[in-house]
This record gives sequence, C-alpha cells and structure tokens, in this order.
Amino acid sequence: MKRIGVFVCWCGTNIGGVVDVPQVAKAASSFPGVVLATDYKYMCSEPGQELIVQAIREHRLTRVVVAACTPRLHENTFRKTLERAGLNPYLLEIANIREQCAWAHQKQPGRATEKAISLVRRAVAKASRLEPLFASTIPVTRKALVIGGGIAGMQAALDIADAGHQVILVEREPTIGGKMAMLDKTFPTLDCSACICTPKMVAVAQHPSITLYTYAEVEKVEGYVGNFEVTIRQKARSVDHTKCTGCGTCWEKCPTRVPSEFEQGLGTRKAIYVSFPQAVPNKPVIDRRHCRYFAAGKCRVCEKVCPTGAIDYQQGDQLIKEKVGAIVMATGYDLFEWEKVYGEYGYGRYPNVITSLQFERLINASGPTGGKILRPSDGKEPQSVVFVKCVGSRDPAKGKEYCSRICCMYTAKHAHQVLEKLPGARVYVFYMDVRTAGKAYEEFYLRTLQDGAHYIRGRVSKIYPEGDRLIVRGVDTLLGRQVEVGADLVVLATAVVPSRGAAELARLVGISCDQNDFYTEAHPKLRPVEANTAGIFLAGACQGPKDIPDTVAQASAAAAKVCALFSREEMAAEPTVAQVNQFLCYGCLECQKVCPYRAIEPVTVSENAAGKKIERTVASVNSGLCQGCGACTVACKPGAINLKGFSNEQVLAEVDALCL
Amino acid sequence: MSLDSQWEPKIVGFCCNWCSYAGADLAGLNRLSYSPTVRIVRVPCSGRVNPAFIIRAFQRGADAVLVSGCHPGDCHYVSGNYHARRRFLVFKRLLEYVGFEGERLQVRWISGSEGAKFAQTVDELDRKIKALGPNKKMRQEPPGFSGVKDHEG
Amino acid sequence: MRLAYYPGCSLETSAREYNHSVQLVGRLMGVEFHEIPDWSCCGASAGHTTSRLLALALAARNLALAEEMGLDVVAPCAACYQRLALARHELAANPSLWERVNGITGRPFNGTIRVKSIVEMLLSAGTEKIKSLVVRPLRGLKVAAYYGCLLVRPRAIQIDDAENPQVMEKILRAAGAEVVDWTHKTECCGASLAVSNEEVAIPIISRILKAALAAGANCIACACPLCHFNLDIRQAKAKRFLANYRPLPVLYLTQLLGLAMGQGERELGLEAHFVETRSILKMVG
Amino acid sequence: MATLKLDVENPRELLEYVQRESGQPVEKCYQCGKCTAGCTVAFAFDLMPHQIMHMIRLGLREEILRAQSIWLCTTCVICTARCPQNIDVAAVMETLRILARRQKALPTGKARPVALFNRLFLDSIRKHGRLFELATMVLFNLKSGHLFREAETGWFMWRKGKLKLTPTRPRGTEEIERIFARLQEVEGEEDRR
Repeated sequence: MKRIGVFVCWCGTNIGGVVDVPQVAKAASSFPGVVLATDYKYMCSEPGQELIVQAIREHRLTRVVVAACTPRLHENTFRKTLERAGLNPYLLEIANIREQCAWAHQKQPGRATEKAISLVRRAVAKASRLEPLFASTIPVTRKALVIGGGIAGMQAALDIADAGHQVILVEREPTIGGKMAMLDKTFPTLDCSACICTPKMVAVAQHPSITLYTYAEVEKVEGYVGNFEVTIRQKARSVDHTKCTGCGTCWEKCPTRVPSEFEQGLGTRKAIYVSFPQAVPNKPVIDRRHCRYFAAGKCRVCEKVCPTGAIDYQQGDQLIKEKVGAIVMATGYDLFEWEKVYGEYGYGRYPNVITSLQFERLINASGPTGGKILRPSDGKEPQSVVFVKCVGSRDPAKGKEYCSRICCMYTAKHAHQVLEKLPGARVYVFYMDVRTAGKAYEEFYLRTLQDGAHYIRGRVSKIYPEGDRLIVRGVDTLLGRQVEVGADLVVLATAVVPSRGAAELARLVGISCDQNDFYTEAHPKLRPVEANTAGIFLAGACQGPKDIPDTVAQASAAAAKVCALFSREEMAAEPTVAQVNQFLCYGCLECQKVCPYRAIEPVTVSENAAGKKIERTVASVNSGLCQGCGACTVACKPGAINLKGFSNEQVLAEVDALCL
Repeated sequence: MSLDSQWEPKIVGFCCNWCSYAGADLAGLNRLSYSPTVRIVRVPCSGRVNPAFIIRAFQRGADAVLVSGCHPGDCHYVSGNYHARRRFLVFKRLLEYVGFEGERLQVRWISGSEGAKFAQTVDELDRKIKALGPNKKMRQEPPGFSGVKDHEG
Repeated sequence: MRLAYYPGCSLETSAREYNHSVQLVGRLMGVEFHEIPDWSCCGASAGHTTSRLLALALAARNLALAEEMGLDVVAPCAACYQRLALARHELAANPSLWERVNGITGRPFNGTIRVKSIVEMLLSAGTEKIKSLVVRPLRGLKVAAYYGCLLVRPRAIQIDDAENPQVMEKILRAAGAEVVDWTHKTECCGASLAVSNEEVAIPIISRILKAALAAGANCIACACPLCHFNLDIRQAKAKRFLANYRPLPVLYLTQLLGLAMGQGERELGLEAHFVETRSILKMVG
Repeated sequence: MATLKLDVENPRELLEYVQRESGQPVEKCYQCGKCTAGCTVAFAFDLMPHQIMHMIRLGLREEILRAQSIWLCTTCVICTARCPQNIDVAAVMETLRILARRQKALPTGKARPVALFNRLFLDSIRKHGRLFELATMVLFNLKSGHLFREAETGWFMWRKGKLKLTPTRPRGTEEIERIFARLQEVEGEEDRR
C-alpha cells in the first residue's frame, strides 16, 4: 500500500480566500492511501517545503500530492523538494486548485471547495499509481553540421567553431557566400556587401575547426539529438583541388560560354569556372552539363593547359560519413519564378524587365557592367526606371500570400542608387504599403523620397514594350486614377521563397515545413531558432524571409543553442517517454506511422514458443528521440505501448476519481 | 447527486499541457469566471487521449467530455492534434451511431493565450449539457462494474 | 466530325461573311455542321447585365436544344461561345441553380454536351490537317492575332493563356502566314460601348490598332463579330488618334484560312469589310 | 467634393448582399488597385473599381448605385483575371448593376445609353427570340435622341447586305416569352422579400 501525503496550500488568500482549505485537507485524509493531509500558508516557501520534507521522513510517505497553483509553475520546485527528502522526484502529483479552481470560481466559494476536493481526489488517485522515473542520459557528439554556406551558415559555423567545437559546413554551390556575395550594398547603411561578406568567407575557410565541403550535398541523416550520422555527397568537381592552385588558365582557355548563375544570367561564365573572383574555395569545377568534353567527348583544352595536371575527368562523386551532435539548417532563399506566371509583365520575354537580384548585379562594381546601370537590351543608360514591389509576394492568386519583408528596403536602396548614379533619371516605385520596421529603416526610406523617388501607391497591371521603351500601366490609388509610365528599365521585387529543394531536404533531415516550405520553428515565440526535432536548429531565410541583420542574429542564436547542447558530454533525457511491452506487441507498427519524431523502429526479438525458438518483429522506442507526446499509445491496438508519467492506468484512475 | 433540481453536470476535460491547459490557467489568472462543473485531466497532447478514456468517463457518470488541444498547425508535437481531430470525428460519429448524444463529446482547439475562449467553451458546454440532462445511457452503476481492470500498483 | 452549329444573331446579319467563311472552311476540314433548329439569342452582355438567371436561362435553352441533337456545339462568335460555355460551367458548379434554370426554361439541359470555340474546332483537326489543305500559303501577311476578352477570360472557359495566348497563331502559321508578337491581343475592344458610348470606345479601339501597327502587322485576325465591328467599322473614327496610321484590314480567322485554302474572295465575303481587304489579296496573290 | 458620411445605417448590409449574390469575397480586397490599373474603361469612369470595392465595405450604397462606372464596365474580366486576391471584380460590378436596375436607380450621363441599349436588346430578344439588329439600332437612335447617328455606318452595312429588313423568327418564340415571364415572376417575388 502506498503511503500518500497531501499538502494543501492557502497561497495566502489566493486559494484560502475562496476555498475552505482545512475542509479540503480533512476530506483528503479519508481518500484511499492517504496517511497524512495537512495545510500551510505558502507551501512553496522555504518553511512550506521543509514541512513536506519533514513529513516525508516522519510519516514514511511514498507518494506526495501538493494542492496548490498550476503544475506549470511549481512542479519542478516540489520535485526538488521530494529529491531532498530522498524520494524519487516523479512521485509527486499536483492538484491545480488556484488557477483552475479558486481564481476561476471566486463567486461560488462552496462549489469551489467541492471542486478542489474533487481535484485532490484526482491527484491522489494518480499519485497512488505513480512509479519512480529515472532521467536517462544520452551521449553528445560535440561536432555540428551546418547546411548552407550563405551568411547564415557562415555566421553559425564561425560562432560554433569559435566556441571550440568542430563544425562541418556543407554548401551545394562551388563557393560559399550565398546571396549576400551577390549584393552590391546593404541597407540602410549602404556599406559594401562584398567588403563585409568576403572576409567572413575567408575566415570560414581558414578556421582550424571548420571543415568545408563545397559543391556537396547532404544525402542522408540518421540518428537523433547528440548522435546524428550524416552522409554527404561530394559532387565530382572534375578538378583535383589538392593539385589545383587556382591559377585561372583553364577557365581563360575554356571555349564554352554559358550564362552565369552568379550574374543572374546577365553575364557569362565558362564550363570550367569559379563563380566569381573572390570565391571560396578559389578553385574551379567543371560543369559537366555544358562541358564539350563531357557532351561530345572532344576538347580537353583545360587538361592541356593546366600546369599542375589537376584536371580529372574520371573523378566520381564521393560519399562522406560524419557523426555530429547538432545540425543547423541555413539553406536560405531563392527568388520566386515570376516569369512562369506573370503574363501581364511579359513572362520574362522583355529583356529590360529584370529582378531585383539582377539589378544588384547590374549595379555591382564587380558585375557584368562594372557597376554601370545599363539596360540589358542595348546597353543604354536608362533615363526612367520603374520599380514594382510585391511581385509574387502578397499575391495569393499568382504567388505567395506572405510579405517578403526585405523588398521595401532594398527597393528604397535601389531607388536611391539609381538617383545617385544617374543624375536626372526618373524613378518610380509602385507599392502597396511601405514597410520599414527596423532600426534606421524608416529614415532611409524618407531619405529616398527626398532624393526624388516617386512612390506611386498601387499595383501594376501590365508592362509592355512600345518602341524601345516599356509602358508600365498601373494605378495611383491616392489619386484614384489609372497611370502610365514610360520606362527604360523595370525592376521587379520578386518574392522570397525557400531555396530550391528545401522541402525535400526537410523530409530527409526529419523536420517540418509550413505551407510555403519554410522550415517550422519549435515555437513561434519562445523557440524561434529550434526546429521541432531535437538537435536541429534554424538560421536565416530558410525559416522565413529575413534581412541580413536578422539572419545574422538568428544564426548566432542557433549557434548559442548548439553550444548549450555541447556544454556537456551527456544530456539528460526526459523520462516521460513511451515504452513498449514487447510481450503484447504484435509488430503491426501502427505506432511508427504516427510518431512525429521517427522514434519508433522495428526490432527482432527471439523467444521460445512451444519449445521452439521463433523470431518476431516488435516495436521499440528510442528514448533519445521520443518526446513523450503519446500519439503511439492511442494508435497501438493491443495496448502494448504506454507513456511513462501519463500511463493508461493513471489516466483512467484520474477519470474515475473525477467522476465519483 | 441527490435531487434532479439540484443536479449539476459533471464535465471531464482532457487538456494538452502546452496549449489548452495553459489556456485554462490563463482564464483563472485573468479571474474569468466559468462554471465549476469542469474538471481537468492534464495530458501531454490531445493526441494522447484514447477514446477508451472517454468511454470510461461516460461509464462512470460524466455528463460531458471536453477534449482540447493546440490549434491545428500549432501542435507542440507537430501532428498530435491532427490525429486527435481525425480520431474524434470518427469516434463521435460512432457514439451517435450507437444512439449516444454526440454533443456530450466536444473537441476544441484552445491556445495558451485563449483564456477567454476556454471560459466560453466551458460555459457553452455547461449550458448545452444542462439542457440535455444527465447522461443516463452510458452510465454504469456501480462504478467498477465495467470490467475494465484497474492496475492497482 | 459532326457538330451542332450555333451561329448566333450577328452571323445571320452583320457578320454574315463570318458565317460563310466558317461553313466553307469547316466543310473543307471535314466538319459536318447541323444548325440548331430554332436557336435563340445567347443573351449576350445585355442578358447577364440584367439578371444572372436570365443569362443562364437564355444560354441553357440553346444548350438543351443542342443536347437534344446529341452533338457538341460550336459557336463561332466569341461572345456566344463565352455565354454558352460559361453557362454550362456555372450550372455544373451549382446543382440547385441548375435545377432552377431548367425549371425556368422548361427544357432540361443535362450537361452531356460540350461547347467549342471556333479555334478549338479548327485545332482539333490538327495543324497538319490545316497545312495539308493550304493551296495558297499566306506568305507576306503579317497578322496580328486578336483574341479580345471572350475567348480567354474568365479562366473557367479560356481556350488558352489569358495574357499571351498562342492558339490562333498556331493556326495562322499553319496557313503560311507570319504572325507578329504584339502587346494588345487580349485587351478589350470596348464591346457594345462602340454603339452606346462611341466617344468612350474610340480611344479603346485606337489603342489596339496602335499596338498592331507598331508590331508591324498588315492585318488583324479576329474571331468575334463585335470585335470585328469595332476594329473594322470604327477604324475610320479611331484613326484620328493614331500618328502613323495606315489602313489595317480586319479579317475573321476563317476568312484568312479560307483564302489559304483557295477559296474566292466573294465566297469568303471579303468585300463586306469597311477597311479594304484588297491589299491582302494582292499580297497573297 | 462633399464630405462622405461614413456612419451609415446597416453598414454591412450591402457588403453581405454583394458577397452573397456575386459569390465573391469582397472582404479580401486589400486595395492594391490592380483592377483599376488594368481596366479597359477606367479612364471614363466616375468611380474606380477599387474605390467601388472599398465603398461596398463601407456600405455607401447611394454613392455606388449612382455611379456610371457600374454601367460602363464592359465585363472584359481583365480585373478578375489579374486580381491577386482571386476576387471576380467583374462579377461584383455586375451584381451592382443588377442591384441598381432592381432598385430602379436611374442611370445618368454615360450610363443612360448603356442601360437603354441593354433594354432594347432584351426587348428585341423577347419579341423575336433573336436580336433584330436594324430595329434595335433605329429604336436606340430614336430613344437616345440622335436620329441620324450611324447613318453612314448603316448605309454601308445596308449596301453590304449586312442589315436585314425583317427579323428571322425562329419557332419557339413563345418559349422565350415564357422564360422572360417566369423570370419576372421569380424576381418579383425576390424583390418583395
């Protein structure tokens, strides 16, 4: 028989002013198994806790019920109290008679008391079925994987590495740097993007604790928090980087020109290439899809000119296995493919209708025009530039419902840059709202207005060529009139969308995405940098559109979380996890289907049946992965899975007690 | 329960620890008053609520059961409330099929910030059950007759 | 291919040359037309502007008549096509409305037949078939294919993309013509405003003509009597808004196709246009 | 321009009517103005489409039903095709036009000939089952007070055999008449309600 002690708290007048506390204690003393029921002014206070400790010892209590405030407040406090008295901390049950009783039923003290008694009866019933639980520990591999080498991934990698941990950084492009490396200037300070981005790239490459895999992709992730095993595919570069010196002869001599991804199609690169002069690593890869040798079996010019014999056409993909304890997702964003849906803007047929990222390349001193704003069709300087915001953003019909958050500011920056570089040029910005929440953002926008940018409130309905110009037909809702502008260049602020393949990667890693394929954080307010799978963290635009300061902040936050995880060699796992009774389990694995954490796996057990040894499959819970939601317990038909701390027997006993 | 005139419904609530239990706490914190007929069992997730728990409550004389979890899409455990939603949709229909009043089982999504919604939900259910009268169809007397074995630890 | 034929009011009178050319070309392509006996007006814009039920009832009556014939129906007039197709779509989407409309017409339509535009009809035979019938390729013609609204909007009944459709171009290319890429092929011609409020319609019409001229077109192809009326007959008034005006003959798609297939200008009714079509004939030779 | 009084009675009544009749979620409109931007006829409008959408929300019934725009709309559906919120703006305009007719709101200015033309058009259908173009045009000129408008056009069409002196009468005109009559009944009932 359990020896249960019940401790009813007055909480000053909070409970005592409504509920007849002595009567509750008196009623509790008659519940089965209760050997002591008492009350005290403030149970959570030092003397209150001491009272419990003394009572446990004196009355040899084996289970404790505290009737007080919500368990969400002091469950941990009282668990520690039990521990001090030498009891397993999980032998505690709390009856919530403050938030869910006294405070809610102040006007009916009689019925509040009645309900409090019922709630204590429930707690006693559960307490009598509590079992000691022991937090298990799982080892932590203190090495992190960062997926994505843009500013988010670089920042996270550097922060974790600076804290003394090993980091593996995987980037799918031939260079790290991401989108930030393409930008010209950053708002609102207008400092040069390359000047702050390229030093980070170099720092990553030179950091002794960072292993960099570029032109590589994560192919498989197994395991769980602290103990992931990842497989990385190093795509064949066709160039032996241990021999290559990056001298550049090969890409000078390569005869094949293709549109450059880095230049957003405004410039070209060769089939053997480095993305841009400051690329890290500054060694080329061969784009096999476009290489003459790979396409037609002839050429081999690069091989002939390479002074170190680094060209290796036979090089194959390589699979690399790594053990890591934490993963940071930093896969960034892409631009919405406007040319597939915006027929009214020409479906991408008009060369002088470009995206904002193309504009970044156009105005970038290292870009295809050397930083001169020249329109793509004929290389003339535009006299009239129209910016159209929300192309694909805030457009449920053609694109995405959400606001892409960064366009208002970069468009203001672009408008400013045009007015600065092309004195006398006219700039029109079509907008629905101007959103400038950020430090010094509104000031920057106002400055752009003062520079002379014309902000026209309304969407653009059609863009079409007339002669060598474009006619932009829109509305000025402030004037209540249709408007038309002749433009030499139109820049579309296209929506920010998760980078290509983000959803597949999420499935592979085992985290979830929202309806737009942005990665879902564990809690939108309180756990914004954790994925809903333990040990996986989010940084930057993969979680939602973000500007550089917010991206860097989130990356550092993710790094801090990783470091916290890495602060010990082992981590405690909550003991309230699911457990399989393998005698009852018949291996249907329905539980596996509902488990959101991939914590259930089939295992084979052998047993003796009628003198014969047979093998059968049963479910097994990995307590490192299990988060204790209990979904499996309901899916289990033979009732073989139970949840520790919320077992079927415990809940049924609670129900019975409440219905008495 | 003595006289019918004094009868007050008995409502058992299953609230998930992360949203609805917190919502109930918030209702109290804001001193929103609601009917004391509801008593809550804390569960980690609405997906933990086994239909067997509900049948047991009705058998033991509960007049209504409220299952409440995080809003769809906000589940602390990713997808638990989706399972719950699907499960109880079917379960409710099953109850109705066997002639039991489906209104006695309510499934609601209440977040940790929706104290007022919790209070309203309880009061609404309380009114509804008062109009419906006591649960006589599934109640079994005496308690313990159901044959469900108690695992006395 | 056997089809129920719904000419519509205009094709009986003001657009009789469209009627003739459709019949001619259709027959050449092996289409058997069966005119719906006792067809009535589709209601046009006056109908749906006045009452949704009226619009649906007027269209549904004709759909029911075609259904009685057991044939899919082709409506060469874009407006008739849109009204009939849209009515079919709206009825199918709303069973209670469907029932109501059937009650009003007293002639139940059961939704077993489809409505085809003239473009669909021509393309269903395939461009190869068209090419095989061409005896006089339309070389030298630079055609601006004009769709207007009714063939491409709303989405439920569109025969092709609403912003840059290509189906008419496909047909014209098969007939040996050069097509121009132009910017106003799905802009509205002003519809009946050309009758009720001419001063409003003229700028609308001139915008379209301006775009076709700028694209270097030497004629416009259309598939709607009202578009034709506006672009052809109103061209005389629209031209005063155009700096570099030159006469721009407006032909029905089937007239151009008929020409390519060797039909005579009389049979095709080319003389019935306000803007002279002789230039076209000269080019084609 | 006069100050608009926003505190109208039953501010949601018009919105709810339009949403019900048109089946369109007018409430989703976030005033981007793309409907107006692409509108074929907006240059001749007194109220822009996006303004009308806004006024529906505000319940400014009189202002809207007085507008010529709702009659000048050609239902070209460009607004609908490009609306980012998937609102069929053209259907909303049509609903308003039908409401204006049923409420006997008198069309003014440029709206008058549109309403007249529509009426004559339908009269012709009711009478002949099909549109009798010549008679409709003559009547239109008579009633709109421009007797000799289109004389040149008419002459041209006449010469080309594009106008017929007598209507083609399909059998089944009584069926058409029945449709019109039943509709009047149905709508009369609805209006009384």
